Amino acid sequence: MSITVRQIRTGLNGDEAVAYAVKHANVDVISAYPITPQTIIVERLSEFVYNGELDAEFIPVESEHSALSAALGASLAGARVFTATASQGLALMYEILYITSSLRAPVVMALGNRAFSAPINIHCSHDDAYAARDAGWIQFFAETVQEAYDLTLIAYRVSEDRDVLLPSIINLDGFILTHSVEPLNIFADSEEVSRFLPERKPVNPIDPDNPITYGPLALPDYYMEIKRQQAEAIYSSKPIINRVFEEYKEFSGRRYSPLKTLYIDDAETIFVLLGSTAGTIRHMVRKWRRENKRVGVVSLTLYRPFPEEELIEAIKDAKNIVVMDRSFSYGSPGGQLFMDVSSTLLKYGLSPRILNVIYGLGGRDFTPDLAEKALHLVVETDEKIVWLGVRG
Amino acid sequence: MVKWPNKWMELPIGGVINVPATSVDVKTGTWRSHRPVVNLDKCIKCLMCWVSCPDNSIIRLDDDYVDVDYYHCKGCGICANVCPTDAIDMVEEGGI
Amino acid sequence: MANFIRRLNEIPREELFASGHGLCAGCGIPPMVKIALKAVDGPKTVVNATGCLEVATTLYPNTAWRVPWVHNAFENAAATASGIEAALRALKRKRGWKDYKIIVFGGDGGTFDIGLQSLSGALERGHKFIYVCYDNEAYMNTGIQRSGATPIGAATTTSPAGRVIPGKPENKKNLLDIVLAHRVPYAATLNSAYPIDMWNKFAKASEYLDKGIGPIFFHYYSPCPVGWRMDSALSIEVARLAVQTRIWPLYEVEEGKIKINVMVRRPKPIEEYLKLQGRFRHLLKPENRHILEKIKEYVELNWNRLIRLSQLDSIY
Amino acid sequence: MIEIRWHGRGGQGVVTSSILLSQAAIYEGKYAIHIPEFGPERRGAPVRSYTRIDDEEIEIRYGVLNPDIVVVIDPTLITYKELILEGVDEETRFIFNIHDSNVPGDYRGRHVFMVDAYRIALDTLGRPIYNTAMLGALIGATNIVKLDSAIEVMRNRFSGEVLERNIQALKRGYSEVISLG
Repeated sequence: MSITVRQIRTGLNGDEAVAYAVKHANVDVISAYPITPQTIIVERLSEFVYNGELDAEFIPVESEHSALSAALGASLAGARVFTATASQGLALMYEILYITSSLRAPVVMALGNRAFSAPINIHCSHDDAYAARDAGWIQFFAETVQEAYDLTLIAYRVSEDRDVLLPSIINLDGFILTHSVEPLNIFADSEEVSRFLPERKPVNPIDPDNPITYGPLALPDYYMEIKRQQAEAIYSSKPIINRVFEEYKEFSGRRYSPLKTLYIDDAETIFVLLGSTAGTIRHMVRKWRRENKRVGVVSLTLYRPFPEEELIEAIKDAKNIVVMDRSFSYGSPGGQLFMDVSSTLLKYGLSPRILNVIYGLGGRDFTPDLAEKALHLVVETDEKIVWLGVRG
Repeated sequence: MVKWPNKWMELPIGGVINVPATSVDVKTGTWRSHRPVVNLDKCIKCLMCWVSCPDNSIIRLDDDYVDVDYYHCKGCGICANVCPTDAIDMVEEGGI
Repeated sequence: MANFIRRLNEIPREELFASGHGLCAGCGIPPMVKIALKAVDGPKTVVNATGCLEVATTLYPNTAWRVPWVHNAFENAAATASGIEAALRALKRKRGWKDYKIIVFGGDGGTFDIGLQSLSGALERGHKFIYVCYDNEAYMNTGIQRSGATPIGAATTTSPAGRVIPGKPENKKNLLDIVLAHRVPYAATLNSAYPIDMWNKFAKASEYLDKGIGPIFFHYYSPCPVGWRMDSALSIEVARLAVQTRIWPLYEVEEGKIKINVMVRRPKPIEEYLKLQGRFRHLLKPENRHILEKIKEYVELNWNRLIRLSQLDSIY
Repeated sequence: MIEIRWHGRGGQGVVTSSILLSQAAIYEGKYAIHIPEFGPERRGAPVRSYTRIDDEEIEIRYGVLNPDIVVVIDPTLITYKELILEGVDEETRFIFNIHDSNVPGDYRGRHVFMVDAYRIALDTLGRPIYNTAMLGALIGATNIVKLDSAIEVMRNRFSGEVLERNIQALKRGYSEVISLG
């Protein structure tokens, strides 16, 4: 295999990396409203458009609700579309999240993960990503700035595939990735990227010569069939996502898969988590291995559709599972990823000891001593849910 | 008459209706309790009934006289009301 | 070229809005929609806010539309149209796609109230589309609840003609004033009893869009026999009375210049308009005389203001 | 891995210094990460920023807890010793911006470097913005990256006269930093 695409090694923050990916995707329409910590994305994209470096329409809407509404309209019209938001902005879009996936519009959105109010907080939680988990969007989680860049390009290929036609979210941890500068490779120009991501070929775009009614009223006699079809669509996207990961590896040299694992083969205890904290856990796992502790880690790059077969394959032999949630589902049996993992285990007839760790809400730093504490708790207590590092 | 698929996997994706004007098959004429009857002797071809009908149920003939599409006419009576020459009568359904 | 008309027989026969839809008998919306789709020439796409027109014309798998039609949600028709218009601009430029015009239909709830923010944003950004608010003066689709467009004194299910409060206490919001604050190039009121005036306004709007100028805003008086509690045959008659009593002045505003299209020199008594509609009937009782007087004052105030403004070269 | 903690006040370019340093290291083919510590910071409030530099890929993403180097961009912050000395050990090096005063006794016996970035900033930029002078001082004191690498990445951030003046400040910081032992 030889990689022929020209790449540049540079240092960017996560927001800038996403902006470059969107530029390299040669999008047609950007519709967004500023919100911390996503703002740098749309600032950079505005610069690209205003300086003539990207031939796109930038719609500076008056709210996130309109940001996604306009993105949906533009996507139905046949354009390659981008939007970005965070936290409260995602909450304001909520109604349109479901409409976008139901209308099978391949909108791509970057989500700078941030806590929901109140109290108002601009830092990282996965509240917003989880809030969108039932909305029928494909969701990717980036662990690094490089992944934020790559997954944005991958998301376009997946979303616009005529056998998928679903919107995608690329999650990147607020501040921890959005504002941190890291080294990454970006492609030298959009022209070359078009070999991986050609111009969008929309299926059934708005066309007066072929008048289609988009978004009609469907009552009990048809609603359920339409929803059944949508459920199938997101499950069926998984093989296509895997194929696109493979093609991206051929194109860029960088390998992606629905989940990343380290030291799982003989692990007694496996950590399962999403987002940028995976690197810290991996670092700790290496340390624990040096101490002869049989610990492994699984981090999910693909969150929706939930990669259940891959997850089960990875964790089926572990005695203890630590599921880390950077959010909480109030009044539920536990955090959101905990519920995903627990129900998957049950579905496959497995019942290991499972501990739900709630960590890092509102940007609280996840440090090595907290990781040590989680490892201690899973083997030495029978607690089910712990809020790690909370006073009191 | 459009034959619409019945199975979930066969429906057009995204819940769209990909055939225009499928509603013309719907017989809204059953809504009617009174029917408009046109007396062409009085019609002056002003077309106020035609332009005002919410259901396109006034048929504009080649010579601009009008007829009624009873398959769709809901019997609202606007046509009779707007007619400047009282050329349209609303007649109770049932007897005919 | 704009296709202005002087007689109704100049309107082409072919309908782009089909029969078989589920709007109520005597609904005031279709006469406007039919004209809009024909008078705006060339290829076109409709964006529709949630509301009567939307639900009643697209009961799956039946659609009344012969043009592309997009429904997103209730409050975002203007934003959705913004996206389509921006996409079309990009696709024309980058990929040589064919042009089409965009017409947005939203009810008074979707325009005056919940959709006002998205409308304002779109008007401020100057998207090239025609937005028509079909105003039946309440939330008819959900069962006749009061909206910001409901006139003072009108009884709705959330502003009933009660013993203490007889109908809606507040005046109707002046939507066109809000729209004009955005300095739109062309805006007008429409009325189904004046189809030639309505046609020519849509034709003019179409001409603006041909020149790449927008947005255009129309405020359409849309009688609702069910919500107004009146005989379905009276839709057009009551619309005409609204103009002839000066309750619904027909005017247009081009680049800030107001032109009154139907000069009502000797207005008919407002009681003639009110008595046809169940929603106003309580106002004719002696104990509610004070509200009737308020309505009269308000109508006169608005009319006189309009006359004064129409004497200016431009209100902008 | 080398871990650096920057202290300053909002508006002084604490974040910019850390970004420039990480980008200079990346430019040299090293791995580096800049981590901002953000609040709804307003001009004047004490702020921190972190840089990590290594020859291998950096996976950890928490803030720097035990800095190898502490850079204090704002001269008045030196007296807040509980802030400056948090998590340090006897090996930690300190780069202070000192003007018209002495290094407080609390730092006796530590590896302290100082530079009059206030003077440099006024001379070169005409305004008390210390970040590039302090970046120069850090490089002068530690050779953590090459001076040329810093100049190279500054070219992507500044242009014209602003660039030239910042390069001047950087170079003066580099050459004027002195070790106090």
